[in-house]
Amino acid sequence: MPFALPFDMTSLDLLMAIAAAATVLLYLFGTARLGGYLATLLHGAALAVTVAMGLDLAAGAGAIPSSLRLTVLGQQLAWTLDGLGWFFLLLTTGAAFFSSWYMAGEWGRVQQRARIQHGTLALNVLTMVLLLSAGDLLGLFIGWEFVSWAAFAMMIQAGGPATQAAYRYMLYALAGAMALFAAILVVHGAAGGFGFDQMRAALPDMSTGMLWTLFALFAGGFGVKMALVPTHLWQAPAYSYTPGASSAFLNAVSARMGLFALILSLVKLIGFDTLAGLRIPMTGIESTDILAWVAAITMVVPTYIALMQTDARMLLTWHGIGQGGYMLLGILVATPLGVAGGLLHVFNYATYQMALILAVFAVIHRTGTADLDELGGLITRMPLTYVALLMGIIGLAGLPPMNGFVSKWMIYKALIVTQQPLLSIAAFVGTLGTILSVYKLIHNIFLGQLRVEHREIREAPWSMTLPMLVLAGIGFVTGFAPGLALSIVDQAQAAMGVALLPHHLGGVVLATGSLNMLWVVGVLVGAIGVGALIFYVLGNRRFETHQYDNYAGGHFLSADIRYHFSHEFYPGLARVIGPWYRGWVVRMEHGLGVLAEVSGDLWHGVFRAAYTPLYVLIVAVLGLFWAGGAGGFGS
Amino acid sequence: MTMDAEMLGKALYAGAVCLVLLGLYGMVVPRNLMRIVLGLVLLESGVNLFLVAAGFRADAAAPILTAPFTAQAAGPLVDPVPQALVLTAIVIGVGVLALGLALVVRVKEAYGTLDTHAVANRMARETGADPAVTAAGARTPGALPVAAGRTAEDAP
Amino acid sequence: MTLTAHHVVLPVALPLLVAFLLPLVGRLSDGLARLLAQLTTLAVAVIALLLWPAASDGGALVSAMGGFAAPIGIVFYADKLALMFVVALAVGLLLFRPRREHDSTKVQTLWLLLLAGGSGLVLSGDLFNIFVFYEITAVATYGLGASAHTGAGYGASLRYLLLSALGSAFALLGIALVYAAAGTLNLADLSQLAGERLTGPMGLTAFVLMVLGFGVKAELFPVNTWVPEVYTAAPTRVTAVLAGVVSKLAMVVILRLLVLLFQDPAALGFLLLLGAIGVAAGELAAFRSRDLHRTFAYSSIAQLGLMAVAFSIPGHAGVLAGIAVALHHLVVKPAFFVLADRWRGEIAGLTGAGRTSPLAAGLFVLLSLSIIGIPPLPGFWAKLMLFKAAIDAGGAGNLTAVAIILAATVIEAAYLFRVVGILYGTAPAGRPPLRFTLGELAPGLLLGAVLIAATVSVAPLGDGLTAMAADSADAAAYASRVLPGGN
Amino acid sequence: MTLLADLILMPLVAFVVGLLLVLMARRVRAKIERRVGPPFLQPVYDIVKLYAKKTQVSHGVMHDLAIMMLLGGFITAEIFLPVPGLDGLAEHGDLITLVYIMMVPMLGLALGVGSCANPNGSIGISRALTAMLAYDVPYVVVIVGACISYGTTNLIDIVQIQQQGGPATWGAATMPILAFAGLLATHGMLGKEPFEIYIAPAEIATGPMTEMSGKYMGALFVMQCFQLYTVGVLYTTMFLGGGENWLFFLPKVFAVIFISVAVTNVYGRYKTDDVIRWMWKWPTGIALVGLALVMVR
Repeated sequence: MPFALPFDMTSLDLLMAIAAAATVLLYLFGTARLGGYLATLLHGAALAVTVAMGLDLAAGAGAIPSSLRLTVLGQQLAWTLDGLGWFFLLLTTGAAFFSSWYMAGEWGRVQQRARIQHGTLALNVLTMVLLLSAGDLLGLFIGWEFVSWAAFAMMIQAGGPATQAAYRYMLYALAGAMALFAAILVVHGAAGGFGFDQMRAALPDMSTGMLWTLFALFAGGFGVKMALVPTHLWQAPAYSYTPGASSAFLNAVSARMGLFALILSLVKLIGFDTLAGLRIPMTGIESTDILAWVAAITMVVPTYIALMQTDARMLLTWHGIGQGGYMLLGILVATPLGVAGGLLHVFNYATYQMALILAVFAVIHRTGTADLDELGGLITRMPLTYVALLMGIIGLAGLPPMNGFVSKWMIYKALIVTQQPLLSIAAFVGTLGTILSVYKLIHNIFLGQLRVEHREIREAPWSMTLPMLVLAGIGFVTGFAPGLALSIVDQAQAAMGVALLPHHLGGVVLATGSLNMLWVVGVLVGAIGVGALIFYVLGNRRFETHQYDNYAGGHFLSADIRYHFSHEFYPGLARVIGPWYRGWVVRMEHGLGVLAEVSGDLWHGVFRAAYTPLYVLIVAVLGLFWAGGAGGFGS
Repeated sequence: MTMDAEMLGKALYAGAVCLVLLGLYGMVVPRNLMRIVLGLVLLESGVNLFLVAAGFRADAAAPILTAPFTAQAAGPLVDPVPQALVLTAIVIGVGVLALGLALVVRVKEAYGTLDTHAVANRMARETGADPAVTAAGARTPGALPVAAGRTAEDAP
Repeated sequence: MTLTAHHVVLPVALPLLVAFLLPLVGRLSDGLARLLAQLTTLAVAVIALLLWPAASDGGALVSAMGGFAAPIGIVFYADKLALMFVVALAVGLLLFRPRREHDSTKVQTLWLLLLAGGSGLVLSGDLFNIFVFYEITAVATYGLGASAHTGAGYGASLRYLLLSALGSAFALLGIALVYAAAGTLNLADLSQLAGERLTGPMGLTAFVLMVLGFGVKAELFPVNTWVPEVYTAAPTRVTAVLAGVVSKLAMVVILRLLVLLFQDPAALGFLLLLGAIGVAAGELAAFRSRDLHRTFAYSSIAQLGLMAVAFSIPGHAGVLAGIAVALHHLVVKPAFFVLADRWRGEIAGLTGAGRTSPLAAGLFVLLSLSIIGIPPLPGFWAKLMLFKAAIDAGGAGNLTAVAIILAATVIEAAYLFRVVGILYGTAPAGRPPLRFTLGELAPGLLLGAVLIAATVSVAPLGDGLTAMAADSADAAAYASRVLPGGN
Repeated sequence: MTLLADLILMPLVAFVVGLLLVLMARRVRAKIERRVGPPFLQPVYDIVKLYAKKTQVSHGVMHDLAIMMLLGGFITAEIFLPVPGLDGLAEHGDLITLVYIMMVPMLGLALGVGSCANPNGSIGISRALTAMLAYDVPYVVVIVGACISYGTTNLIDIVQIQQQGGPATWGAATMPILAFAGLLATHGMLGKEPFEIYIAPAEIATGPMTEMSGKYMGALFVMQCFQLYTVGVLYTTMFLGGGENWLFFLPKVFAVIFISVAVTNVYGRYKTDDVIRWMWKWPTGIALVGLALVMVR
């Protein structure tokens, strides 16, 4: 315990108290002048407590219990945080800290309902604390519902199209939650309780069918939150229409709760060994293979949907779905390298995706639009935002020197080492699509012709640019020295019961090809310096010309002509892969909706028909004859 | 004598079942509210008959106790409980019938018809029944976003 | 004042007596009649509460009419379950008491009849008395159903009457079968004979007939077709009481039948089937409803289906779950109808209504979350208990029912939150805003407060209900209390 | 100290060899077109001429930065690409790292061109990235197959494995189908006909180069040298056994590039979508067959 707490509080208690206090205080005072800074302070305190907990855990504390206990209907509920939960908790409080910082200044003043935004953000943090520290399956389910509905509250606040998106999310989330409910009931039926230990003890006695059911229900239930194909349709619109910092928070950690729960249920409780024993008869296909392929499809398909988006928010959120596939795939490799890669990607993704979303919302804040066809040339007006976005897209595309490269490298590597060529090809192909897509993003917003109406745009205020630059900076630092982030990942990996991956500050040493980012980034930066030297020393002095001073085919291009090449940025590609977008998932969803409607209408018909007595007649007559036939009467 | 009694018992049951079936037919098939109410009456009569038959003993005396409780020696009595029940049931039946007829009158006053279909339609119009059923196939798009088809953000 | 077993008859006798006096008093003064009726209702609630300690001491209070002991005499049996529902009925009737309508006295009379019949229904220890009180309840509800004085009201009420009378005839037929088989109608007596006399096809037929009969009021599939129309056409106050309380009373009767008479797997399976179909049918139909009244009516059918599923699970776990679902629905559904009263007409026309009356919309969200079963609200715990009971009981039927209920929950959330989305939408310009007066909203707010209080105190509540359920599910205890000498 | 020598030597060698490769490409083209062809030092002259131009038009910071990223990216790539005698930093970053480092200059170029605000440039980049997606799919299959076959992604180890048993253990011998597919993808990577959609002088005024003049163009020229070198060396390393010394090594590199250059001159230009279709059909299909063989073995 690095610091003493009053009343025998554990640090988890303190964290819960801070989160609960933040929820109430921010809902009350979020709109006040300094409300935003209060939020930053509170979330900063939560982050500090989380870091302190991490030090405890690293010192060998094992798990941090909470003194909160409840006994309801014979069910004991308790909360304990272990390394796995802590890892995700760090992301949560960190993301909340940066989100609230972003909202603290000008953003909060122009938003009409800042207190709702602050309040729901704090509520999300609180519910996530409860989920991440759940001590048994019932607590997990309750936490899961809390998190789902807190996210719903966050999404629906914006109104307009957000309402529909949030509604759709709610249906998906609830369907997932019901699958989860079924899963914990199956466990209860087999183990006689909801405890984690009870479940582990009951596992050896479970039949294969029951294990398959559990696997399917857990994977399906939690997969919805991760937006694994084919349950992915809700995520992009729901996250996109959520305002600013809340959207960044949702993107960075909300879907990751699904990953946490999947790891908890499949890896920590059921275990890789049991899962590997689950095979489809007559084939060698294991249960995890199925999930790995779902993850692979999730990497590829949403990425190429992102490529076709014309809204910057949509583009990023669709990529978020794809990135989730990488994380899951890495973990399913089940080697120390793969698991570390998957978890590291969770961390890395949180940093660059937040930077990206915040940057895009800064652009929206200034220009009022995120339509990629309506922007252009903002690099001269919003250079800092541009830098944040640039570093973000390099991370998202997984190129050196940003941290996204490191985790993706580990995932590719793990797949190749375990001889899974098709999955690794899928991972590579997903990345290729990402590169195309992020270039379109940065090009259409920041490069090319500046629109006349954006000539007087100012850079976003410091309260907004600083958080995203700091996040991008974290992305760079952990790309340069991934060992920093890998030590954090170690906590989670140890709690999962997976062997730790030996690493050093710069990366990992493997017999089959190592990675030392200190060298890679060092040389890259040095080489760019050499490039700068060559550029500036050799040749004549350059002179800068105005953006509008351009010729195309000998014709002068002036500001009043819109010539920014942004609409349908990849026409050739669209022509080839366009026909592949059949929208079969959309049709499936639509079909389910229609099925519900038709059956609903059918029942309406039944209730409206005045002839219910007819059924009663049939039942009664049959019953009477049955009884009569058995000689029950008249004796 | 016993043959006849057994036959009588069977006949009573058969009659009860027939009345019940007739009553059900009367409630289900006709479209006139009056006829339906009369079907109900038939049905109740059938049930009452069944009840009485359940307590019937061919060779028993009426369960009327006069003076000292010695009748038992004279032979078996008919079970009095079903008869008491039937009395109550008849009374209740009459009450319900009266209420039903009163409602029939009110319906006739309100809608000017006793045809069940016509009444149902008028009721539907009055309470704004779900158009989903009345106009089959005319589902309004957008009422349910899940089934509203592809939206711009789903897929390009 | 300490009350003894003899006072058990008061909740039935008192309102019955006053009901017959009321028309006379009404001649003198409508106000006086209303006051008298409400005082009587209050008195019943107080009496039931005063009986409570005595009932919980000895498990139940047994009162034999006219001194004739069971099985010959007519018995009233007041255990905690029965008393709880009497209190709930009285409080519900008070909460939704008729206001100054032009025929106030008549409605008040029916109101008291409903109280008398309903109390009798849960307190009777005798099959035939149950039938009689069921009919009294039914007659009162026919009148109340038509009390809106609209054509639709008359039509709906008539259809309800026809179906209900048909049901009563079936129930009577079932009772006749039971009597033919066992020769007695006393429940305690029957519970001892059930093992040998009421098994097999004959017992099952009797059970089916009685369930179909009492199921009319308990909104069981398939005899619930009256529900949407009556709930739409009747005054909302009546609907709230019918959906909230009266349907539960019929369910309690079915519970008594199950526990005492028919612990037959086939009978339980039959009820499970009806319940599961009811859940699916109710939620799906509600999903396609265009106005709140119908939505809630169908939702009520589904909730009663949930109770049927719960009661079909043998042992006290099922009874506990059923009672929990019933109590939860008893609080939530009337509150829903309070909201529906103001928000009449097509749901699509409610756009933006939540912004003009945020309190009502907040209440709607709270109730929706609870009825869907979102922790930590009571609806979640009720569903959890139901699922636990079903899973622990095992069997394909139970598992299928759980799956159906889980799927239906999604549908339920779909239609409820579609409404939420509409409520918080942007209202088209130029439409007069729909506002609640505080008086209109008060009963709903009160019930919402009860819901929140229950959320906070879910642990002690759970313990109390568990004890009550264990007691109610114990057939042997019932018999030994009514027939102390043994039989 | 060796390291420092590596750091300096490797890019320099790459540049010089790259110049020679460019010269070869131009000479081969001239021969096919029955021209004399440029003199030996022509590539150097070109670069000097471009750097010496008087007007150096810059389109802003990003435009300049792009040139630096371009050069820096390739310099880094050369340092991670082992050649005979010079291992560089290949121990600290493997084949996958190299592949992604090679995308940095590509990204830099794209950003620079984009900031020029010339629609032709943007169209060029759009096409270039599309083409990249086209040829990288088979390329990725080839790389994954080769890595699984060698059991490592360390380039030094890959060379060693092939050196041990002579030509019989070369990648081209152990996995000929993958090697062939790799050759096709490599050709696409060079952006020569029939895949030069992004330069397409007649349609989009040479695409990315449209706003590049003076030393900007010079940097692009240097980039071309590096690109030819990198692609050739990488293919040689992967499939042709690398080389124990430069005498054996360089001919292989030149051969790889020669094949590509020679083929180039007999083709016209594909349409963008045809490039994708072709690349995803033939090289990818062939590479998948090769991969299947690797996995079966």
